[in-house]
Amino acid sequence: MRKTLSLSMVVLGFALQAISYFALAAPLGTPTSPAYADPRLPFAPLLFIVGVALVFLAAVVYELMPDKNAK
Amino acid sequence: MSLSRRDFLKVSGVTGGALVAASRLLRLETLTAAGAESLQVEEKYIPTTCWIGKQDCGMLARVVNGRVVKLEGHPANPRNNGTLCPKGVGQIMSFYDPNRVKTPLIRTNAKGVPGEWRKASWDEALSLVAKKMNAAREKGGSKFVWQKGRSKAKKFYDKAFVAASGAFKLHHGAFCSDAGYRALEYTLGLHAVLHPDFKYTRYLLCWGWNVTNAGGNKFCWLTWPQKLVEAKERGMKMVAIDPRQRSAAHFADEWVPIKPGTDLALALALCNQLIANDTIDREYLTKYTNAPFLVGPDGLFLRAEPEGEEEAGAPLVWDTVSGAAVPYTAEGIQPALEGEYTVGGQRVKTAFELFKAHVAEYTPEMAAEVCGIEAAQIERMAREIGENAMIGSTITLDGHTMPYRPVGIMAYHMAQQELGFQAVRAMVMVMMLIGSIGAVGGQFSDFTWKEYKNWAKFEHLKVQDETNLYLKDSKFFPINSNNSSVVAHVINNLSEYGLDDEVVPDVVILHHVNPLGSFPDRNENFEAYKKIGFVAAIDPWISRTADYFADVILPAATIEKYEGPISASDFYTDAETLRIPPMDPLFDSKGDIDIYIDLCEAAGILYGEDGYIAQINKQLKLEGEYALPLDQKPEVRDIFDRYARSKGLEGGIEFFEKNGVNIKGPASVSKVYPYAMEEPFAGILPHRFYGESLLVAQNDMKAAGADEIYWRDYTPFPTWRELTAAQSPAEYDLNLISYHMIEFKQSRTPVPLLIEMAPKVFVEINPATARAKGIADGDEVWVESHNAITGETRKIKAVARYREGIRPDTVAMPHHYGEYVKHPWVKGQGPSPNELFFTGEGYVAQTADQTYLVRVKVTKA
Amino acid sequence: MAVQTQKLPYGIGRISGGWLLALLVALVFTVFGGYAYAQQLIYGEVVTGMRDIGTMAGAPWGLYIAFVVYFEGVSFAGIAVAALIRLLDLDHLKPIARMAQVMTVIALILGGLGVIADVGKPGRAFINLLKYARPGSPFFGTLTIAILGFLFGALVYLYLDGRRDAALLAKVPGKFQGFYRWWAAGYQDTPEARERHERASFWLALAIIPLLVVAHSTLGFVFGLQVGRPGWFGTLQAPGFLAMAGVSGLGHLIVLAAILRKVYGLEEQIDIAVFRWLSNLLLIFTAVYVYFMVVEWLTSVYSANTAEAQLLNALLRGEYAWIFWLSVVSLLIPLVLLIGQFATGKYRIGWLVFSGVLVNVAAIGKRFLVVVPSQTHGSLMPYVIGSYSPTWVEIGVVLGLMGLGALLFMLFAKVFPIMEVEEV
Amino acid sequence: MARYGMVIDLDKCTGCRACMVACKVENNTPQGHFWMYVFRFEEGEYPNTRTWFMPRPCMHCDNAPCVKVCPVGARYKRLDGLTATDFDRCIGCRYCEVACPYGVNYFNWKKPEGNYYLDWDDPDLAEIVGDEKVVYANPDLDKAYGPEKRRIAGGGQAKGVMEKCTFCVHRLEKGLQPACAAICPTQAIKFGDLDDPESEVSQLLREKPHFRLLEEAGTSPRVFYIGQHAPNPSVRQIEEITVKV
Repeated sequence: MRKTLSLSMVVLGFALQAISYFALAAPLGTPTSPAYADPRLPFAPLLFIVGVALVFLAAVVYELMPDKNAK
Repeated sequence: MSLSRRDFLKVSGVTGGALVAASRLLRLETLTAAGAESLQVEEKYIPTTCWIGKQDCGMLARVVNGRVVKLEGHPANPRNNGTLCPKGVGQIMSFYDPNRVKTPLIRTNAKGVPGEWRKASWDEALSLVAKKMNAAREKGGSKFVWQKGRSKAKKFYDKAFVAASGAFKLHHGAFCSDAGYRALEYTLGLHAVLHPDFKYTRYLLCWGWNVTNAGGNKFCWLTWPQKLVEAKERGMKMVAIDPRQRSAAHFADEWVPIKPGTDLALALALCNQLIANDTIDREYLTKYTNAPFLVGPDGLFLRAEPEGEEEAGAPLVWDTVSGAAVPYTAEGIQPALEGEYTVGGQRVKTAFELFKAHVAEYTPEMAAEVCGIEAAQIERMAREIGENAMIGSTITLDGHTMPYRPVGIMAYHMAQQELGFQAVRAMVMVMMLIGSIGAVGGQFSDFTWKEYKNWAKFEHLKVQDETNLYLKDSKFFPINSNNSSVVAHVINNLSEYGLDDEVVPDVVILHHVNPLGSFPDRNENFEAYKKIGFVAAIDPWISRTADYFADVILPAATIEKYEGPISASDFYTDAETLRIPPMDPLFDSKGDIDIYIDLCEAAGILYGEDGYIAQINKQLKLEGEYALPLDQKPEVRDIFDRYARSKGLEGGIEFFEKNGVNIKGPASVSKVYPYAMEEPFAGILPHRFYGESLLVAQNDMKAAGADEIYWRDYTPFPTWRELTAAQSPAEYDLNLISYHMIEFKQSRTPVPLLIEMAPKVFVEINPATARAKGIADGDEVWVESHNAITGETRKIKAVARYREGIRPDTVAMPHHYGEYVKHPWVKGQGPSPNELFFTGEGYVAQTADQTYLVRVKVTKA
Repeated sequence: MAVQTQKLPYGIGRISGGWLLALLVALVFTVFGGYAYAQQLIYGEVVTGMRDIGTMAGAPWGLYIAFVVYFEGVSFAGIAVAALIRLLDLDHLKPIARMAQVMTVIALILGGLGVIADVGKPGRAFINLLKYARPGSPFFGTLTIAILGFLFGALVYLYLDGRRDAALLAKVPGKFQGFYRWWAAGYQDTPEARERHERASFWLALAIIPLLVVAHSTLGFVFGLQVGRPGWFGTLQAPGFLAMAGVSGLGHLIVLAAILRKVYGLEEQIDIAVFRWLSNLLLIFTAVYVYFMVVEWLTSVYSANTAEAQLLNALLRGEYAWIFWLSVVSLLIPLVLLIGQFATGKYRIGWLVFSGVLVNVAAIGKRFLVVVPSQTHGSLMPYVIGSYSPTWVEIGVVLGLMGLGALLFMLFAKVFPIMEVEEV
Repeated sequence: MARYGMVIDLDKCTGCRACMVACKVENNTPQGHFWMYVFRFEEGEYPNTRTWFMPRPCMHCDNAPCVKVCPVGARYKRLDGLTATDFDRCIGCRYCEVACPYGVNYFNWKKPEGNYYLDWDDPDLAEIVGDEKVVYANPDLDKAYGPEKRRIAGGGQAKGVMEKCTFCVHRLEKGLQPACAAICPTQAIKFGDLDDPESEVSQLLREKPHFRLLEEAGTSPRVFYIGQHAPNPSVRQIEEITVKV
């Protein structure tokens, strides 16, 4: 459970980073229109940081979460 | 009085097809479908005219909620075609400048030092000026002096004031191009300077004049570059003759970096070559000039026996038909242009024959040596002038078949040099040789061929003992440009000119003029002003002169006033406009005409038959129902309303308030081209190729005991001599010339938007020269000038700037820095070259015109 | 069970005169920086020496950006060393792992604050960056990865690594007991817990290394991707930034370790072997950096591009020459010293500290030279050559940031062990 | 949709700098800011010297380095080809400025209202014009423009933000030419739709040889030059303007 959760946090974190970077933030490429100025979803950059945070927080979860087997 | 831009276009669309082309120039065509969306703010476009430059370009003031927010070019005005120069746009700041003189000021401290002032009411200030003025007027002579700088619009209200007050008037022109004006008045009878017929010219000599960014010559400058660019696209070739590359050099096919002050020698060398190449228009010279006149050994024309009361008979020419000397006015004769003949037992030559002998010594090699250029360059120019002149060709315009000589000269301020009068005469003679005067594509000067009063006067130059402050008709300067620096020089040296304290002015009114700032030499002017009792200045800002010497300053408005009428002609189109106030004057300032009306009222010279109102009627030709009542204080708007109605304009002043410009149509060929006139050259003939009366004047001057320095240049043909400045010791190895930058040219206004672009004075120096003196680009240097006559030296400090486009033996400094001393943007601009120039003998032309050339040495500070 | 009166290790909670004095000095610098920044907030960045490129003949980026880059470089080494210790099982370097982590966190905070000091609209910057930041801009990497992401990672690393110590300290009564208990978050010093932490930190360290490369490369890209600025555009910017980061960070760590060793008398724990390791690491990075520098020079020297030549001239002979040669000398002297120590096998802490200080002088100089001359002397348009010199406000803000860094470090050292605790 | 561009005929430019002043008044730019700048050049040695001039607006590049680096999308490309700056979004990092090889960006180092040439707080003037800080304030500059409705016009909008030439977007939307093009005495500056083959600018580019500045940088400017040549190292600036605020 603990491992699953932290692993899924890592996966989710990276996924969030990838999605927000490539899909939700302002488009990549040579900007030729106003569309390149705005993120497709507002605060997508915040999501990216949340993604980074999730990956690191996975370690916290991994360490801090009580092990069910132990109890 | 005001209208939105769309209304404006609607109204003006009705007024004429000229606007179709004009709106294209302003590029009003719709760029986006969104197009003419309605404007939410209260917005108007009020037509008015520029106030900075000389040609009073048509403007549209964009007024938003009662405030002018931008000045744009008036699309229908032929002078500027919807465009403006940097000064025109930038002067918006003059409306709002809190450093303007806001109320009348009265001096509270001693004169000769920077002023301290107290605010006064208009009543107090005007009655003080009126009291002083009337006291001086009673004494007459030159006790009450009035001087104005560049007059904006028609000078009617100036002239009316001078006439009503009997003021002694000083000019500013002797600092500008008056030597050139005198030369043309003398030679062609026109009050004008040289410009080409741009529409047709194929070869242009841009002679010491910046055709693109300079002022002067009828227009400020916008019109000329527009026409130049059109001509260049047509394929016109242009030569820039100038010690320094100005912006015009960009358009020049060839640069002739002539040594300053040697133009006369170059012109005569061109004459020499034109004669050598036989590219001369004999028909013009024979028919329309005094070149075929027979000249006796005494240098005077042979003349017929006088008939009746006439002082002298008509000059004689050699008639090749009858083989005899006959009056040039005789019918059916064919005068000989060249040759030597025996008349009455003596050998005589035609004036042209004398000229050939005169210019024989001016070989390209000789001129190349004098002018510091290549002989080959002179030969090439002469050949190209001759080829392009297409002598013998004609062109038919509007049914008139006229000579076609598409070569012309543009020259203006270069006339202000020691030999200026004769140099311009020599340049005109180049054009006379090829018959370019008044020919299509050829040499023009004025817009119309109107005889100037000096044409007749110069036939007999007065050389008399009785003279006045500016040495009018004196043995010193028989042809005189009324130089106010010479006046200052005279005030400081009265006895030398046979004058006494009687002539020193008690009261001076300075209107938009700043002798200490804009005239050389500054020292001479400063000393003279110390001797003048009372000075009143009419100016929107505190000028250097006002700061040191004014007792009263009357705040004038800038654009925000009615003024006019103003010609809007571009040489090819006749049009007229007025200055319309786009808003009320800020602060407690007043329009110039209002000030004169109030001043005249205070002085008691407003009403009555000889009063100011009557003079205005006279000057504006307001007669009958249009005349202003002589017993009623006029409104300025009403004056122009009457004027407009007198010109047959429906609605009077409202016509101008709506449309801005009254386009009368294209200038007719028979008005522009003298060959198309009923009487060719409007009867101003024969052109004075040979200056007989100059020789007569020289003889009279000698007889009156004048020194050689005064009479030496009064010669029938222009004659080169070494310049006075060249006699300075060898250590003063550089020629200093001054020039105008577009940012300031005629701006007379401290506009921070312009000062920002050119904040500080500098000295342009050729890098090779500078390196030899150990001066790096941007170094501070001392520039020290030397007066070859008196031995006096003066020096200033400025920053050196490298410039490849200047002769290695010449340095140049721009003018117009630091003139409005009290303005925060003017502080720290540095010195003016006017502090280095000298006036008086050796540094003025034979016409008393100021020279802007002195020898200097430049050393690292 | 621990005795009630037992003191906490490494001077925690004990306020000495020296510490107070040092704190006061740091505080003065910080307050001065705050005052300088207030001036900038009120009057705008006109109080700095920065001006526009072109007709203002200035540099719009100056000391702030140079120090942002420097601080981020310093942060590199901390976490890198910490991660390497874990990954490579460098047990005897463990004593400096904590201080390296703290150094990283603080340097990242200072870097972030440096960016805030630089931007014209600091308040708006927070929101707009989170809301609009464009991945296409190299700044995206700087702000999200290099600063925020990295800071978060470093904090997590520090937190997890400190749990055991916190748990130990929590046993000692005192005013920080609650804090330690919170930090420990139920940590029991059991073999399982240790094992778990070992595993977690291994993966963390593994994750941090590539992040670190990415972060510092993006910082290099901020400059290296700009075609318009001679001296910037180039592939060496990213690896060069990485190498220089290592140099400055390791130098810092050496100095820090030496100071703490002296102050706390940790001659035993931080022995010469630690310094040998640091010395050799620094040698490698310095050598690599010097190599990059020479390659870059040669490229510019051979380039016919006049803008590049003008720039190089300004560096080698012009107005930046003194900074340039100071930096070069500050790199070469340590390089010689480090090689000497490596060759002889004799490591002197004094020389090492000297080298550490010098490489940081070089780092600051080189950062300045990367940022500024390309703006003032690198115009491809015929503008007047520019100039830039920082004003007291910029210097004040930078000194304030340094003061704040020292302040934070000293405060941290008073509430938490600066080295891993053996046993309380 | 129109895609605007500018064609500047250097054979016609007289270097008068009217465009610079017109730009300043139209856009209310503060002291020291020259969105339009006119280089005055000379090249060659005496007497083989040549003098010429080159106006420099923003190039409105199609591949704009400034747009690429803007971290927050304040600098963006409009569909009509303009490179715009949203001063409400700009965070003042000045990255666009260091990225631009043309030196066209101007940062509001000061509070703009204290940076308009004269003491507009003068009590006598204040009585007349109220608390207006730019007394010739252009009312069009505060509006939002384009389908994206962003405030991109005019200068001196706020302390700490970046501004530059907008091609006078507020005038374009009224169907007017940019201020510099409208004022140019010799009509050296032409402006129009480069996508429309019939427009004056397109025709000029077909007829005459032209160049763009720093073509090798790959920025694809929308400003084209006719006549003369691209400035090279032998070109020296004369009468240069260097105003610091």
